[in-house]
Amino acid sequence: MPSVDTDYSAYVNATYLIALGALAAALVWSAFRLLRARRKLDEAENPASDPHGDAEP
Amino acid sequence: MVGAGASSLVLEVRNLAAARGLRLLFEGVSFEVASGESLELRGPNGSGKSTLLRILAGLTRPQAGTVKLVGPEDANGLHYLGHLDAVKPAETAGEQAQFWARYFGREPAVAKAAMKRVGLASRGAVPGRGLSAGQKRRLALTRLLIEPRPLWLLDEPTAALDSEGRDLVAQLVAEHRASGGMVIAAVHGDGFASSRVLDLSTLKAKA
Amino acid sequence: MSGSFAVFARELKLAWSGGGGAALPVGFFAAAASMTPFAVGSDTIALQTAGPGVIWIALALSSLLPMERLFQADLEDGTLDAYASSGVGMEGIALAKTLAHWIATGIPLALVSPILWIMLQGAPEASGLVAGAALVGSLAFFFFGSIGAALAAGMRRGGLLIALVTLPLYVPTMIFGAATLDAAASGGDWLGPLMLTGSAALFGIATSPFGAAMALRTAID
Amino acid sequence: MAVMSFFANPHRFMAASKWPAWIFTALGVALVAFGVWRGLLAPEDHQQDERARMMFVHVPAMWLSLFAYAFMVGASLISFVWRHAIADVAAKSAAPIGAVFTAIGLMTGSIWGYTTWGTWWEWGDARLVSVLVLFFIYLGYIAVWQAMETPQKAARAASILCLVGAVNIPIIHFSVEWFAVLHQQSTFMTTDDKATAEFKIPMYISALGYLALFGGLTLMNMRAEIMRTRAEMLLQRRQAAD
Repeated sequence: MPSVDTDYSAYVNATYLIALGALAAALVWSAFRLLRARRKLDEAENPASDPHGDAEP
Repeated sequence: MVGAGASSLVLEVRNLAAARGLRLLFEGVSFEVASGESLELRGPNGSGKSTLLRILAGLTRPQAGTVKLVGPEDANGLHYLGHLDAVKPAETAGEQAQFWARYFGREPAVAKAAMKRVGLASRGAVPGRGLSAGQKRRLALTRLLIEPRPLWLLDEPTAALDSEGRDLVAQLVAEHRASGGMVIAAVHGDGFASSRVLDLSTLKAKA
Repeated sequence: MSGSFAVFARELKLAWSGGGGAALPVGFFAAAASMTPFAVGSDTIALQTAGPGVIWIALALSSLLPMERLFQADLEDGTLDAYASSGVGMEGIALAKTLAHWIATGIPLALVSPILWIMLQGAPEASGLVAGAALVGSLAFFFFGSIGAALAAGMRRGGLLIALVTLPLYVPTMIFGAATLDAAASGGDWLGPLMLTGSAALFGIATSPFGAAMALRTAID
Repeated sequence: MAVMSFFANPHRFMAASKWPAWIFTALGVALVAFGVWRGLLAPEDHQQDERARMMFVHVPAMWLSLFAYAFMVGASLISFVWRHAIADVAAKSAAPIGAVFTAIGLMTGSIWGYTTWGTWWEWGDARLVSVLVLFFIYLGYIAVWQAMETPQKAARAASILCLVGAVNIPIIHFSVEWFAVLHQQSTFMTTDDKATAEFKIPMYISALGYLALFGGLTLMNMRAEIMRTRAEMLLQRRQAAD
């Protein structure tokens, strides 16, 4: 059992790093997915760029 | 052939809609089929004939609409014969007919009679993998005879059958209708005598 | 009900004859368990501590092995369509098929387990208990596995997915089963854990057919 | 309402969810930031053991991993009974977020465990172990969504797995707890009782922050999911029309 008075700040910081890092990653990932989906939808809804709508999505 | 009370049966279908994946196949399909009638489903491949049959058989869930079998007979009195013949490669043809007889709680003799009726009497000992496509289709037809049920749903019943087989199907359908049964079949080419037609290609799914 | 009994009889015959019946799972079970000495070391103490656990892990995995083919074959040849449209409840069909496959494969697995137990320096007099616990445990593994099998039937390569979906459901049976063997090895009270393993199995039998039936209806859709 | 018609005009939901998605996310970020400040940067005012600081990130994550799964169970029930497409989208969107919270809970719990029991993983702790099993159920759920061809089939299979998982979670928890007793391992993880009152308030705030983030991110994923499905539908329809 590690004794009480040793310095745990390294471990405490590690937990915060992991938690905030994971949450930040989830945020960025969700935002990025939203962006890609919006672009895909805009392209599908108004295929102005190619009249016959045969461009790859 | 069919239960006495079958004469007053009606299949009611009200504004049915179906989709394959995200693509709408058809919508607003309504019709009725009464005892003794047969309905032919026509239309190009992919127009939803098989999907419609599977919905009527209760296998596929429609996007909208209702299917009701109205009449004294219990509600799920139907046989569904799809593209696949449900033939096990390891079991012999005779064993499989016997299985379906036991499955429906019928006497073994009924299975033997059904095998004879579809022309497989001499093929009883042949294992499933040894049967030709036509023979497998005939084995599937025995299910219709082993357990009499008012509504037959047949998906291209004559596929893989020779001319004699096609006559057999026509005969079975005629007898079934004569005894008050109903038939709905997806067909290409010649259909059955005096039956109505539902062409799915004209009901192209509205955008 | 006649429908489910007929399916049960047919499945038993097919599972036994076609595909060598239990040979493959039993072979895998023996091979997996026999890897232990190479991994843990061959001295008696190491094997006796690791033995019970390894036997149960191997039992779980070899029960999982035949699960992929449980419903796949019937789905592919149209038999499942015929069953589903005939009005016979899919719950009864799932129960009948799982039970038949358990008899054809689960029982042989349980009968082999004492041999592996003794090979891993287990006390020979506990063989009966080992077989009994494996019998009950494999029942639970098969029934919980049937849900995964039904889910995977509707997919292209569902094998691995069955494992990922099913293994969490195996945890209780694993804990109680291995505890039974621990107690057997140390001469402690093995009845308690065995009863708990039994309860896990009964829970599996009671609930899994409903889960599997729902999944089968989805696979047929 | 049939799946088709929902994706054909999801405007009502899309309009309704546009602002809440951003508000929840922003609120979540703010509250979590406060939690971090309170937990990490606040001056050490009394002889409180430093390790308790980890509670601000670990405990809310454990709560959220369970809350997310409960949300998915609710959505799966609605999807299963009323067959409403929005419920499938909600459950599918919540799963990855729930999995992230579970991963955070497990990792921070392991570090906390090391500073307390000296081992990186404590099989004796029933809560930690049953959350690990929950994590595998999350992975299985997400995998089922990827494995099916059509969205409707995937939705049905996923909701079945979610409900089966839900039935088994209490049993798994009980058996893990029983396992811990059997193996006489220390099972205490006294996060709540040890944490004094003035710790609890910030912890609840930080938990609220996690909850708001969960809401915001799930809504964002739902909007993305609806847009992508609608785009695919339009593309398929246009190909069919040509």
